[in-house]
Amino acid sequence: MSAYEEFKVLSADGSAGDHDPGLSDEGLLHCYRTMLMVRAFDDTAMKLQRSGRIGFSIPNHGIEATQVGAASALKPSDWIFPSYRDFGMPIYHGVEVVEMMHNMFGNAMDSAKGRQMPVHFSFEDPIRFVSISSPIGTHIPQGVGAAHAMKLKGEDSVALISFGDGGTSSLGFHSGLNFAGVWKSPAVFLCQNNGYAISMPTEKQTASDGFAVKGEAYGVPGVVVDGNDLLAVREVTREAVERARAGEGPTLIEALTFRMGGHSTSDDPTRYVPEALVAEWEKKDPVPRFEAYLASRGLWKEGDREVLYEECMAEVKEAADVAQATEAPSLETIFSDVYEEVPDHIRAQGEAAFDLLRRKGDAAAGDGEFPL
Amino acid sequence: MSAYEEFKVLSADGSAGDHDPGLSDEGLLHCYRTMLMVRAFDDTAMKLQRSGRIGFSIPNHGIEATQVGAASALKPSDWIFPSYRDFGMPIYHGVEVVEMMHNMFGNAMDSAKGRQMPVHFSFEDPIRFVSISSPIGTHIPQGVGAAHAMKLKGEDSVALISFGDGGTSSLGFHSGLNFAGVWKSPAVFLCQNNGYAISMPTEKQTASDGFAVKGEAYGVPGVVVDGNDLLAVREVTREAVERARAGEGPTLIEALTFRMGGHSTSDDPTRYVPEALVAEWEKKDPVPRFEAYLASRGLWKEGDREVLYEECMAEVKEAADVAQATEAPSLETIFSDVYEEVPDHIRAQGEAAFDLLRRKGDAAAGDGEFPL
Amino acid sequence: MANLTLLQAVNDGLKIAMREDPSVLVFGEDVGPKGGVFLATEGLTAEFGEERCFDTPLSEDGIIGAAIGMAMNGLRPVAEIQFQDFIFPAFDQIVSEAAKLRYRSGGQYTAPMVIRTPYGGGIRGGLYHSQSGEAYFCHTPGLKVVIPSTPHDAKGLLIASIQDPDPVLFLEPKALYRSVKGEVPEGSYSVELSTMRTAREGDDVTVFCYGAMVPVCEQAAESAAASGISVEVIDLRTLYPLDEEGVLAAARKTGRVVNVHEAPRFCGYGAELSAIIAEHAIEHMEAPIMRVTGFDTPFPNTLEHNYLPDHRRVLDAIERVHAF
Amino acid sequence: MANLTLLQAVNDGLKIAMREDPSVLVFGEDVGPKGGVFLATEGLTAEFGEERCFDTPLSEDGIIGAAIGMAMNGLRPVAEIQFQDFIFPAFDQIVSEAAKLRYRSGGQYTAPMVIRTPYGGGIRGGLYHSQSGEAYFCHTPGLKVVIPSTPHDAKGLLIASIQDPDPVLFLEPKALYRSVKGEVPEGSYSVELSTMRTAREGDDVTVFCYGAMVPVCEQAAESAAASGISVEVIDLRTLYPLDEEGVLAAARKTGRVVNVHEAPRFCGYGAELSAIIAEHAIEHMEAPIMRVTGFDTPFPNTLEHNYLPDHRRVLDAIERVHAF
Ligand SMILES: Cc1ncc(C[n+]2csc(CCOP(=O)(O)OP(=O)(O)O)c2C)c(N)n1
Ligand SMILES: Cc1ncc(C[n+]2csc(CCOP(=O)(O)OP(=O)(O)O)c2C)c(N)n1
Ligand SMILES: [Mg+2]
Ligand SMILES: [Mg+2]
Repeated sequence: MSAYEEFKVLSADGSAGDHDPGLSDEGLLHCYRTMLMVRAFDDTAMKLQRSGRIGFSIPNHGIEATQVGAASALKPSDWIFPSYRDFGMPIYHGVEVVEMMHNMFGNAMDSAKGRQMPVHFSFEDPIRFVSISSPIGTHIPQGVGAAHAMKLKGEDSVALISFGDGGTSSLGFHSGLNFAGVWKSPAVFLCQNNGYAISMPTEKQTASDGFAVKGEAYGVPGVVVDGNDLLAVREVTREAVERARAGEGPTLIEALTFRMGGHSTSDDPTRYVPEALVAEWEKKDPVPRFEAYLASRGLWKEGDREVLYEECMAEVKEAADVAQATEAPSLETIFSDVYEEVPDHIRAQGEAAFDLLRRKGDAAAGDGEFPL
Repeated sequence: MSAYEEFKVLSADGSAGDHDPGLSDEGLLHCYRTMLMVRAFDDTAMKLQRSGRIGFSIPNHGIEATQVGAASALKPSDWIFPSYRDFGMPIYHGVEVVEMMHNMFGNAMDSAKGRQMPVHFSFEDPIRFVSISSPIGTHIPQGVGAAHAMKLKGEDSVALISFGDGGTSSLGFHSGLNFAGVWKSPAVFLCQNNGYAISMPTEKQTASDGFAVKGEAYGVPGVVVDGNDLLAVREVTREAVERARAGEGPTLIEALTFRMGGHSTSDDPTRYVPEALVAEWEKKDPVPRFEAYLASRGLWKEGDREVLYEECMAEVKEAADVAQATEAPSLETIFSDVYEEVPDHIRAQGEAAFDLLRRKGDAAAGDGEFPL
Repeated sequence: MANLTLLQAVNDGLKIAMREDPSVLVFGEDVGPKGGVFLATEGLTAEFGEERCFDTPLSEDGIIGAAIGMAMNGLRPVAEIQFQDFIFPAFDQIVSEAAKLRYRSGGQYTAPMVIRTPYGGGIRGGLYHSQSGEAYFCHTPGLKVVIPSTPHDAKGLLIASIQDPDPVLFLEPKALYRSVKGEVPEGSYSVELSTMRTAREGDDVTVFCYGAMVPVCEQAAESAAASGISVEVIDLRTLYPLDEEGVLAAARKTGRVVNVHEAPRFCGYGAELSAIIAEHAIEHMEAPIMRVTGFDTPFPNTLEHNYLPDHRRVLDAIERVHAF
Repeated sequence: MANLTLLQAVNDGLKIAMREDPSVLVFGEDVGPKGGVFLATEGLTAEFGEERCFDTPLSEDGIIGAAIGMAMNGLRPVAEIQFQDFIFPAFDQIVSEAAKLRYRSGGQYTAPMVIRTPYGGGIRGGLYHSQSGEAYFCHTPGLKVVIPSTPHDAKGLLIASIQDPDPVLFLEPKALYRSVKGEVPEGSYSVELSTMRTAREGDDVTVFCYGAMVPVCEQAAESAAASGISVEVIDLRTLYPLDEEGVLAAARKTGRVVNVHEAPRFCGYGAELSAIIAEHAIEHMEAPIMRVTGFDTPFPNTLEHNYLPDHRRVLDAIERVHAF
């Protein structure tokens, strides 16, 4: 048994006792709508991939409450150092889904200029959602560095650094938490324990008793929360954010949730996830759980979900159409942004590429299939 | 206060209660002699460096009991993955000091063929003391791999993996302990907390409550021991070794000790170590403490130390003279052992070097001074 | 003989090596029950058990570090890095440790092991699932670097690498995993390391290449032949240690050389080929030694087909050196 | 003007940069109260306080990762890696992150930062305190790689690097730390990146070099002059991005080229110089393009003077290309 008790707010019937979520009705409904939007985005992305319109996506089903609950504890001046599975965070903070779709299609409007794979978002506005990197864990010490800068500059901001259970084995986890502990950085570490790292169940990942305990190795207090309980995640994140803002240092949050789909569109989870486990977690779906709570506050009734989901779907589909209709990035984007100024040798390579294009026509796009 | 109580056997007056060290009188005296030999080797190496006969050494003063106590718990079929400060381990197991001196002089008889800096020993016999590498922590997962191989091959051996307080921040510590935890490897991790990593006191190294607790992040039990108490270190190491041999998995031992000298011959510790701290630890010198115990068993009397130290000194000085008189490695040693067989391009480079030597004479040895 | 994809040939090579030598182990992220993200290790856990083919935690440093320790202690580890782009957390273990262990211990300790990893572009993987890092490793004495381009060589070189007494980085061109098929002998055989293969004979221009660039260069050679230029295509197969005499002989044969790779140009592998030739055969050169490579930028996603050298670009260089 | 060692010039450059810009921070292992193992950061904590010059835990990954985050958030970190040999745990942060952040975020996030680290041989440091890893980083688009060889340039290039909007790896030739002295202007000045310096003019042979090889090549040039060979010595100063036009002009001037560095030859930096010349100026070459480099082995200890290129070896190559 873990020494860390799982923090929960919502009971199965949706009651939250006298818990004050610190959100208006509008705020609660925004959380709800964000979860449905994530689901709509996710469902659409899967279909777009299956039909060959985009190359890749990452399922989000089942983990929406963790993302939205955590994001809801942040101010726009805070920074998010996200994982690739954190669709809900930018949506919560007001990034337009069409911006995200531009990334999924890697088109000329994509903030990453079509350089990254789908789901590798980067946003500056309305919140810093730092450019996602594929290598696992590298963003953890970076988030600590950004947080340390906040402290040195006297900013009232925090860095939320999000990663998976597998991410705790990375080098960045070790150095990031250690530095944050020594520096008492205004950082909040969110470990989304969703049961698997691709095909690896957590017991193959580490022999520790859960992930929150790993904070003790760095003098960083740990807390375990029910990741499918939006209000509980929001609450522990708020407390961690408050501690951070008050100069009391970092916190490691372990959110217990479950990846209901495969690792990605390229993965077949039936090869390694027991059916019974999926069935068990299906019962803990964060959306109906939050609905019960909303209903208990008179904010939700049977049928609302379908209506809202349809609205979200309409928006997402429209965004997908817009993104698909948007042209590909220009050839020039291969050569820019390597440095602030384009050095001579890169300029020469770009010119040679344009020259070849003029003389021999365009290169043929390949149709490589992404396996992961 | 740490949750880990510091394990001790020897009281200040040398009594050990009813503790059974599991060693004959001869065995106890071997431990004692090894500590004095380390001290003689250390003192000699410092003088050799100061007088310019060798380029570099690493002080061992103050930490002898940790090394010897731990080494004494091993069988010759076990493997040691050492740190550069572990002079006592090979000496305990019967490596001749002249072998070690060959390394300090980097001569033709050095097992590393003069390729490594001083104190970077490598021995196969009478115990596997694996070639020391300068990069901190890289040997930790290697030791775990070797231990895993022991398990897979059904060997009754363990790997003792030794590193410093600073070493716990390395990547190898994180991956090594994590793998060992998951694999239940027959590995014993010995963290020699000697107060400093070069100039960095432990509180700048980590905010955790000591180092033993770091094991919890990996499901590896931790234990804290008085590192200046030879019998205590021997006892906890024996227990850890027994657990490992019994298939019960790894242990993390934190030995509390103190580096009485500088980090190396190039370091001036007075820049950063408070005098009072040195004075405090001087009182805990492991040698007189063990002498009091030996005396309580009638194995030691006033004056023995001087006699024995002189014997050791004579042996070490003789070894230094032999090593200094031994020729330098041949030019050929630059080109061999990169691969099992010398590839053509390296052979060609070697031939060109010999050719140049014939035509233009020998290169002039530089006199670079090592700063660290 | 069986007609296999390159991926199947790798899988077959692993199985043969494991059957032949009980000390051969396979491990890495998701290589066990899932069979690896590309399915290169499919069926190994089933046939050899969890003790000989197993998953590891998400730490490349741990994977390679542990492999070194196992190799020191008598096993023959074959470690998988899921994508070559993710090898960098293990860079220290590879460059500082595996490559230098034999040397620094005067031969007392050695690390005979294989690191298998898919590399290169062609699957729309963007910056982090497309890189070609061979030059980093070829600048590291103590390592061997092997890249097959055919199913036959994939199996034979892999078996040779596993039997080799030194650490071998075995880079698998993921673009070719399923796109090439070829005859592969049953059972065990090996292709000697540090030998190159003449993929196509020719007299006018020599093209040096490896991995997924081999079929690209063959296609360019085919087009060149149509306009009367006879191109020799050399598949280097082992990049390090390189058969330098073989390279020089092939360069001298035509006096016109094009070096092709996916990795960025600057300090890329092609530079070494050019330099060897410019040092030892410059007097035989009748044209500039040209390079066709990835651009000196990170690897893009949507426009990867413009980033990767294709037969148009290779052909253009062939025509230039021919016309010089 | 003051007459300073290269080490003092580095120290002075750091102080000037910190005085000029309050967002400049210095950190790394032992750089605080101890002043760094070479004393390059001596006095910084005293003058600027612990907030601006501080020690970090023993993790290069953490040092560089944190530096990237600070740089993203408006600071100008100058991170020290104690020896370049210990940069490899941070290789992933440097190569995958610092180098690619601007590109992958479409310019939204950037990492203007400097990584300072002593490199090269000459202090009897053996395998792990002597390496020259510049080629690894010069093969990494998005990084800049700078190496001074004089006190004047050390300070001016360091200030320019700190002001640069992109990540710069600043490699300090530790063999020259205390062995060279020179006039260094007081106050702030910068030496423009990607410009090279003619260390010695000459007409017969061009030698390209950098770092601690510059005085070695100057000495060889001096000896060559005695036997009537006029040698031009080019100190490249910025290795990446390189002033390729400058290199080509200098190569064409004499038609005889020797490239010198300490790092191993294979896939070393000299290969790129040879390749650039062989691609764009081969018709001007009157001799093989030669390389004088460290051997393709790890770095030994006792025999480091035989491993490192010295004036004898450089002179021998000069004589060979001259006699060709
Ligand atoms: C350094 C590195 N190694 C391997 C991978 C391949 N990989 C991508 S995601 C993943 C699993 C991550 O699991 P977890 O951290 O639990 O996050 P989740 O996918 O469950 O959200 C792996 C191994 C990678 N991206 N980076
Ligand atoms: C990866 C790496 N970074 C930095 C260094 C330089 N260095 C050598 S010893 C040392 C301190 C080690 O401290 P600790 O682990 O406590 O061992 P101790 O010297 O106290 O025995 C450092 C930073 C190194 N050798 N390797
Ligand atoms: Mg997970
Ligand atoms: Mg220490």
